[in-house]
Amino acid sequence: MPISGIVVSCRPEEASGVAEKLAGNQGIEVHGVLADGKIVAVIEADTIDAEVDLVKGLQQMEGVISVQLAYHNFEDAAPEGAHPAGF
Amino acid sequence: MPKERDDSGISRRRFLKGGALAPLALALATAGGASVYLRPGEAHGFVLRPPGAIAARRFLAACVRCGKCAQACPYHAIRLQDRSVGIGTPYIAARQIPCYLCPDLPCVKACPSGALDPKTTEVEKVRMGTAQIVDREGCLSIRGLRCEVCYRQCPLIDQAITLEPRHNPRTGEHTIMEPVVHREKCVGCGVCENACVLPKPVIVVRETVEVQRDSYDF
Amino acid sequence: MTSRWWLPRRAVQTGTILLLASPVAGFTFFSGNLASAELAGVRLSDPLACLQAVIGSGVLIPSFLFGALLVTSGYFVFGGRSFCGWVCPVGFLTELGEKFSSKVRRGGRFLPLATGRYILAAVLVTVAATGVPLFEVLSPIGIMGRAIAFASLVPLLVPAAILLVEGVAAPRVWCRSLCPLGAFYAIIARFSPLKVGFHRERCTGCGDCVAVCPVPEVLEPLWDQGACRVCAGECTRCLACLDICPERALSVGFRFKKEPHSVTDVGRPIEKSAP
Amino acid sequence: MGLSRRDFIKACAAAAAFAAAGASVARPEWAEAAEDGITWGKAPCRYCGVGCSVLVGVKGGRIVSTKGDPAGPVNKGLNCIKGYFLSKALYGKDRLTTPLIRKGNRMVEASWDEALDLIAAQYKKAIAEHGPDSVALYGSGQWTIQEGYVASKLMKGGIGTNNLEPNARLCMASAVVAFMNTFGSDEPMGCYDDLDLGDTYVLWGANMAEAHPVLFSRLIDNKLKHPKVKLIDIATRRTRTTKMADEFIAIKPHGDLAALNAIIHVILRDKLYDEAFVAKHVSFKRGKENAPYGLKDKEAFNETPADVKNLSFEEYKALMKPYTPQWAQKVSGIPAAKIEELARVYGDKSRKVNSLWTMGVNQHSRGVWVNNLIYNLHLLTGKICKPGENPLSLTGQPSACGTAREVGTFAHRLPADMVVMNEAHRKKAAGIWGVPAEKIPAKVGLHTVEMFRAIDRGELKCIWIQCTNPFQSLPNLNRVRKAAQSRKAFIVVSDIYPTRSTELADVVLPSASWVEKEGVFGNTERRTQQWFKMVNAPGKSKEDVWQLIEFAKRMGHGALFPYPEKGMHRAIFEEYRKFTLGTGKDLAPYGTYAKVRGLRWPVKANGTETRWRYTEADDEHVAKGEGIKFYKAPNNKVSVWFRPYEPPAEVPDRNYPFWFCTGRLLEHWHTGTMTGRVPELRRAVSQATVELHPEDAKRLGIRNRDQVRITSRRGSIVLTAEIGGRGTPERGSVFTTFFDEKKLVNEICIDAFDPLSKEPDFKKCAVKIQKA
Repeated sequence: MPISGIVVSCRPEEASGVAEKLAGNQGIEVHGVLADGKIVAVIEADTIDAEVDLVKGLQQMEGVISVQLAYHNFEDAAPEGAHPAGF
Repeated sequence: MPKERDDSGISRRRFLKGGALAPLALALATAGGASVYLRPGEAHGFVLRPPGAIAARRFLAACVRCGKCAQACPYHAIRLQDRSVGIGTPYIAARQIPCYLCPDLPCVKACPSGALDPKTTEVEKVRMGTAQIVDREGCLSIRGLRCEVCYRQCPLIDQAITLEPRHNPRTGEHTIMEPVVHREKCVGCGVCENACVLPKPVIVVRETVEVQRDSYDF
Repeated sequence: MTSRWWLPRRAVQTGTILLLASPVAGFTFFSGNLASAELAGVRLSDPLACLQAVIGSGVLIPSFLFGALLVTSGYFVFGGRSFCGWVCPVGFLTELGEKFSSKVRRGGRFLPLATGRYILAAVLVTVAATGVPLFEVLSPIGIMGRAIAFASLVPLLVPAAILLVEGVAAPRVWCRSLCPLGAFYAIIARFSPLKVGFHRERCTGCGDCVAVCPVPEVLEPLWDQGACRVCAGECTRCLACLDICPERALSVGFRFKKEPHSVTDVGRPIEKSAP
Repeated sequence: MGLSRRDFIKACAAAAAFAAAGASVARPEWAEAAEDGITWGKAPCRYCGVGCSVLVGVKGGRIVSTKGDPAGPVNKGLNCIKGYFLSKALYGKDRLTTPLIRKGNRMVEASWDEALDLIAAQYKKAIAEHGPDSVALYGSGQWTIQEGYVASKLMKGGIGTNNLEPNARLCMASAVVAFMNTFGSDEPMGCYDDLDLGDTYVLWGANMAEAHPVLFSRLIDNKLKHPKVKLIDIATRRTRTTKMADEFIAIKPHGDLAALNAIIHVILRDKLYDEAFVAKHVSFKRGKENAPYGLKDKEAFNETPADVKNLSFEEYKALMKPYTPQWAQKVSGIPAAKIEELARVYGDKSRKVNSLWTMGVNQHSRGVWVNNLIYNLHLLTGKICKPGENPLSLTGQPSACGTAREVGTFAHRLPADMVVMNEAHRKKAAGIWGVPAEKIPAKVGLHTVEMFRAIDRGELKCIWIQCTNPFQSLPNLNRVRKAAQSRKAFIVVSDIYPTRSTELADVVLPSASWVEKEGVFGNTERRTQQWFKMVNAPGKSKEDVWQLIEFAKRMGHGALFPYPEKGMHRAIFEEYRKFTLGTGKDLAPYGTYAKVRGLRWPVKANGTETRWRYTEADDEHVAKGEGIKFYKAPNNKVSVWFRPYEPPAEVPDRNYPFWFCTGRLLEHWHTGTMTGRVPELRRAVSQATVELHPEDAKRLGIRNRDQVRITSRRGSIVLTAEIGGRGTPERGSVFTTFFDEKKLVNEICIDAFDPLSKEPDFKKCAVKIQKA
């Protein structure tokens, strides 16, 4: 299940409004709104395609300047770099 | 001259007994032998032969299994198969000890029968096999980690294996340095397979690829 | 006083094993095994292995052929199957095996000696047809050689099977009747100059020589046809008969007179004496 | 904290997003997410100075997994291959688990009390008979900040000797001195962000591709994204870095001193300098010249303020006149036209130029001078203290910056840029430590090379070595090892595995490593990173801080360390932090570091980090409107030093015709104590090899993988030849790595050192090469 960390850039004065709208969407968790108009959020979708659609949707949203992907996880199995240690 | 020897000729009874038992024994021996020898094994798949080995089928015939190539190898990289039709023939278990491509190819020089082609004199022209990255998802370098051990250990670094850098979209600010094998240069020595740090090497030597195809895609 | 040929023979047999093992100990004067070797810079090859490799692969290396011819001529001089009696580690092994098996008597006659020839023919036909060097694949001689030089122990199952079959059912069947290499050398041996001679005038007819001979058939003409030397290719020149004979009625050498037909009782040609 | 795997990924995603948004907010529970009973904690990587963050998975009291921390700002979830196998470095079969005491030729197991009592008795005896300067403590840039701080307080404030050195003396002491004499404050003004923002990178003797793997990957990404970005590799050896560089410029060993002067010559000649910047920020100086190489014992050379002559810009220009590119071509091997070109690269106002260097410049018998000259380039052209254009000295140890430099575990230093020679500094330190000011001696202690020479001379009676392996890593190793073998001093070694140093010790103490203890590291870019203890150390192993404090108690200095058992690391750090506040090296409270993936000091009043120092854009210590202000330098003016060319200590000749250079490789780290225990890394690279130029090899009849004997005036060693492999030295020079404990390559190295920084030159000496 893809999980991504995103940074949504907005004009500072519109940030809180956008954040509220974002939080209303299913699969989006808003983690914080920064003073310079950046919203930190985590999105979750069933497939990568669905996730891409979600991000595209956000980009079309009023007040949103850009959406930047900061972290992307698309694996469910062993975490990156994980290995049994010590033997 | 005494005549009372009983083993001077073959008695009828003995002959019959022998005639009945012998095929039985032979059949038993064959069955036993076959179970040991003709097990489907390495001989049926790709076997990494020493440098200069002629085509697989002819090699099996031409090799007299004398082991001189193995004795000539300074790294003890050449071992002898101990089962199936390839019994006694030399091979290289690259994961244990790869071929380090001695410039004077002592193994080829040692071969009496031409199973290792005596015309092989340049290590760069050796074609034991071709390295392949068999598990792209598993390869640490392709996952963006700075590993590339196979590349740096390759005796034909920057020729047989090169690094192809590309942007790592997952972190957004690092480079994926992907090792790419070039079939026209790879001699198949197995040093990469030996060096791979993963429990199951993701780069292994397979049959020599004569035709160059590009399976390398982003 | 009888002769003591067993001593040099055991020495040569042991020496062969030591030679095969010498690379393990780090010596460099010898490499390879009985299929092909290099001794003090001289390349030697088993002629049958060479034949199979050449037929099977179509690859011919002159030095390889030369090494095979060298070995062939050597065994021609000393009597081809002297390889079996003096050099072959399998021969050595089965001889030792006999010592531990009270049931087995020397010279058990299980299959006719001639079987080896047919096996040899079969091997060569298979090699030509399939390219699989059949005898090199199965050869217990190669297996033992590699076991000594490379400690590849799993294939030792084959010589072990031979020992088992011989010990339980068919004494000496491998060396006498089955080994194609033995059969190959037997063909050369027929014409070789070194032979065991028989001095009828000294023979008391005790039969010890026949009892000790691993291939008693070869001595039969001496009894049956009054021959004065052992002509059959199957004689391994083990010289056990010389050692055992209390009257020194047997000897070994290069020059024996041709068969004195006059002394033969029946006058049958000697050639047919070999089975 | 019961986080599910999914929550954990989400936490990572959010943390990464925060980092990308430029905010260093992180919730503590993200560091601990539970999955299959695995508890995850954050820690910086144990190896090089890059300072990657890793997540450490612990289950059943054992580390079961490590992985790059996606929230780590340096590495964003990536690692190099050493970092990937980090946990295995702790679980080698031969971990030391109990104290050992030498009985004749045998090492006998002992209790901690026996061992520590013995050490204290030996130290007391030596101090009573020969004074406090007859004992020493030799530490490490791999010490945690707490360990370094306790060591400094114990030696300088307790025992009363400055005989305290870190192995960082062998690593970046030259950079330290140059930072101090140029800027008045140690450590860089820039940070790793410059690697993303600049467009021109000049590498001076640095094989970043192997020595700073993840950072190099970041630099190359900048190059991939922006076609304008240019990477120029100036080196004596073609490396993996060369392969990815746009341009390789071969330079003769020691030629950097000439080439840099010639570049400055052209910049001055062609007026490529930034006149306004120079007028506002720069003062010109000439130091003491004709410096020795430290080859004789006790050879003293110091550049006191009395030795320094102030110059006018015109005088400086006149002094630089003779350093023409034509002259430099002869000395450095760089064509004159190329030198002119480099000058124009530095002088190009449209280019954001960064200089990067590491051991090629620092391990240099004129290392400080070369550092100075690189700063000169940036100071004359004004390419400094701006995002994307800075000089950056890369470090090699996880806390060379944090422990060796910031805490000041050198023989002449005190915490936060202070020095023992300065009375005010001593007073401040003594005040914080609660000891009388006279307690801290003003006399500079023995620097590393002299420290071990003093063992040979019989002057140093006791030495305690922690967290490093000097009997493999010191230059002219034969002398040092022979001295130790003849038991001229009482040697204590604390380590986690048997090493070439423990074999010479009288007492071997088992240490806790990395996440077996709590600690703080400081990396190249001033980033201070904290981690908690996650697993117990095996057997009776104890962390170095505990060892030092227990020893201090037995020495009668227990009162100096009144830390509570619980929260000891916090208490030590908070005490140390007092040194930093208000100095421009301000650290955040300990609790902050526990939450974040490190912060770059000076940490601002609002708790955020500083990426670029000395600039009003980012540094709180510079008022708005001041632009750039070098507030730590005298009169706020940084120094441009005139540093002439002087030849190296040993030059190839008829008998020893080759240059010899040592270095690092990606798969192993330092002396291989840790990476040598990782089977995968041993499989990848099992032994040290010697690299030769193909033409040299051909001439000598040496083929790839032949055995080659290398002989210098100091020692001889046989290595396997590597020709046309990962690195190719220039004609007339050979290169090898020093990680292999079976091959003590440092027996070859000369113990010449920089007279100012006392850092030995591991990169140049004369050898002969024979086929073995």
